[in-house]
Amino acid sequence: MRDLFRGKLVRITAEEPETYAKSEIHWQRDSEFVRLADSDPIQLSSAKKIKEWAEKRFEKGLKPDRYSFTVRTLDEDKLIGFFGLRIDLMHNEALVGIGIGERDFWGKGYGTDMMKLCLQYVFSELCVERVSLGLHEYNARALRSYEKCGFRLEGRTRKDILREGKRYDSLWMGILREEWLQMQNGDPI
Amino acid sequence: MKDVFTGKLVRLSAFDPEEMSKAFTRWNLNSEYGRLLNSAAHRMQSAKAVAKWMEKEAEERSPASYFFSIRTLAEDKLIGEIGLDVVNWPGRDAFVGLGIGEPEYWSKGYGTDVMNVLLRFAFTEINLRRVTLTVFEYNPRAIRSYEKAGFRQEGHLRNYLNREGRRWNELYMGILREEWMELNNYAQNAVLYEASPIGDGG
Amino acid sequence: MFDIQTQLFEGQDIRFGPIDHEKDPGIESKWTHDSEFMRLMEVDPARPLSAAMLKKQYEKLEKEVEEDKNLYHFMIRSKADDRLIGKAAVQWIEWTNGNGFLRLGIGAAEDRGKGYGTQALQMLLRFAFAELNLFRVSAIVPEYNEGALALSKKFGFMQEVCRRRSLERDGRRWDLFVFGLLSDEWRNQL
Amino acid sequence: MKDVFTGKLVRLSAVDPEEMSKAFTRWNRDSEYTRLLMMSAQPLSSAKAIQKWMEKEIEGVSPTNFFFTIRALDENKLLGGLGLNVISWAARESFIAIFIGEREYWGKGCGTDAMNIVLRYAFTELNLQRVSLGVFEYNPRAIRSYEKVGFQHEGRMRKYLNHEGKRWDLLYMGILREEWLQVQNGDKT
Repeated sequence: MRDLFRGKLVRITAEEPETYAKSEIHWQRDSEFVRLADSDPIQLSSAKKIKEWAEKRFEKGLKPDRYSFTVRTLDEDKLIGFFGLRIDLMHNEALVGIGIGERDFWGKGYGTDMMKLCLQYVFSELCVERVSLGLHEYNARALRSYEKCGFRLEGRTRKDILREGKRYDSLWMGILREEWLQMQNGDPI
Repeated sequence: MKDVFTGKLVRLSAFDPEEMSKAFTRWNLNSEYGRLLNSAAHRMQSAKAVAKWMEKEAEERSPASYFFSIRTLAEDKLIGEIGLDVVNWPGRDAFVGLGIGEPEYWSKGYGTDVMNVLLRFAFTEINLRRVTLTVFEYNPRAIRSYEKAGFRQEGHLRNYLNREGRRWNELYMGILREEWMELNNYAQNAVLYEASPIGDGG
Repeated sequence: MFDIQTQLFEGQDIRFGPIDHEKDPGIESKWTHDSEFMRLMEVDPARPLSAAMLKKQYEKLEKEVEEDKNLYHFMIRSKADDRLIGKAAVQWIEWTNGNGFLRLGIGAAEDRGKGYGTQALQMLLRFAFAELNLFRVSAIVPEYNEGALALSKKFGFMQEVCRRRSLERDGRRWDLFVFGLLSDEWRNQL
Repeated sequence: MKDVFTGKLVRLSAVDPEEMSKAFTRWNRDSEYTRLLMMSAQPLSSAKAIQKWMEKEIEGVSPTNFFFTIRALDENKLLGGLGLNVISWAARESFIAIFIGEREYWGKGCGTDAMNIVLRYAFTELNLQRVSLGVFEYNPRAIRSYEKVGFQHEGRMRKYLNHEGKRWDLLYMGILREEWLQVQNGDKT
């Protein structure tokens, strides 16, 4: 049986609230990262608040339609990012959000490896029929990475983000199960 | 498009703990009903306690279970309850539990009709791939009704129950979506909605 | 035949013990980061768990044990150094019918294939039949779990139910079996 | 006046939930011990859960429940415990349960000594009229110890317990205040 939680450069983990809070504080301070990952206005939360938020997240136990993971590098076991899934159980579709908080790991293939690991998990373990995601127009690096993983541009909401006095489009991408299967070029998923 | 919740004799309606707890307590006075439905011995609970239990269940329920009350089309009479509990989302398999509380509606096709409505909801609305149920060896009427609705026997737990000083098997039955579609010659490509042309501004 | 003096919770290399709320969460958290363990142990989707999440799960579990009275849960520990090896349980017990469902899991990959599973199942069956006086026990085993299939056959379990194509993993649909063992079938094997 | 709580080999002392719950987890793993003590199979609860139960049940000063630990006189070692439950102050009737968890102290007279202490406490301090107890048919050592202290056989519930595929009787024994006084004054050798 393949190891679902290990890619080529990174592995999926579940972190203790304190560990996660320490990293999240550090990532939040990087406003460029937050503006790439999120459309909400940037704000800085205290470690205490983040830790409480992390603890409370599992208060009601694990839901079948919500998944959130952290990611560590395989070589130095460094906590570099996260990804979250929201599953539409009726229509068997997953909305994914992924981010690398550690900026010196940008542009080195870690994001693509993370997304491939996420797609393998979603298609072979959660068995959904399609995966969707959204990104800002100005996040060119993410766009290239997602295309490498097989996502196709499916639409754009014109000028819905206002930042630095300029309006940007939001792009919407998706990948279907069959498309992902073909990309596995024959090796069993 | 026909209403998903309506069958030939009955319809699925909202499960209201207030109303259902009173019905439950009344139906369970008939111990035959309780023994057909539950493997555990029946505790005589007040409607108030049952309502509290139902509300707690509804609150804790993950987005994976669906409970309905069953009402006749003729006089809109409450005659039973049916529940669908998805046990495995990746495999899209769920357990169904059906109870017709009013005995005068037994063996008149109401059970089979409501099961058909439930299966249509399961396979075409929440897109499950399989539905499973358990039924006791001493309930041949239900076994026949489930077989009519398309369920196939998939084995039994030997001597699972102990009632009236005798051991009884508990049967497992299951139906796959493709089997249900074939049985009801449900054209897979039937157009549910006329796709309205979306102005693409081009 | 066994007697009162023979220990229920002491095996040859392993022993059954209670939860250690301080040490066990950290160890089980490591297990859950191995997807193979999670896929063998659970029908639900595999996901890694942090020690904090497991601590909450243990508290909920012990509350259930106390309140529902239909669950007996054991931590499997090595007799040599008391380290945590796995978990075993008899759950969903119906006292009026005398039946219950077994669960058994060996955590770390290097602990599997050493006979711990066999010893644990031996102890669990004796506890279920000789102490809880159950009439029969059942075990739910996915088609792809060869280890559990072999163990069930070794102890004389009979495959009673096959839920066709009930699971899906790695793009394939798998059957889900339910195995059963009656108390006299167990006794005759001794 | 000699200390009421001290005997020849052991003494009774207060229950410290933290210490006692750790001892319980150790003793409960000895299934011969639990089968001699308890009617039905007990779950292996954690020290934390037992401590919580003890703090709720034992620490509060209840008018009807008297819990003690049994400690060896020589090195003060925690050997076991006992609980005297006053069923009815009006009838001055009570129920005693006694247990020695440390196996190497079985058959050395510690149980008998502890029983003597608690009977003296029951009859001279609490001025009770009767003390009753239940013991299992397959526990001859305890039966002899209770007989030595003056308990009379008062009946048995046939086939009450079910262990190892066999049914066993539950025996009832009881001692009256005057009977205990006689034993103490050496009338009955």
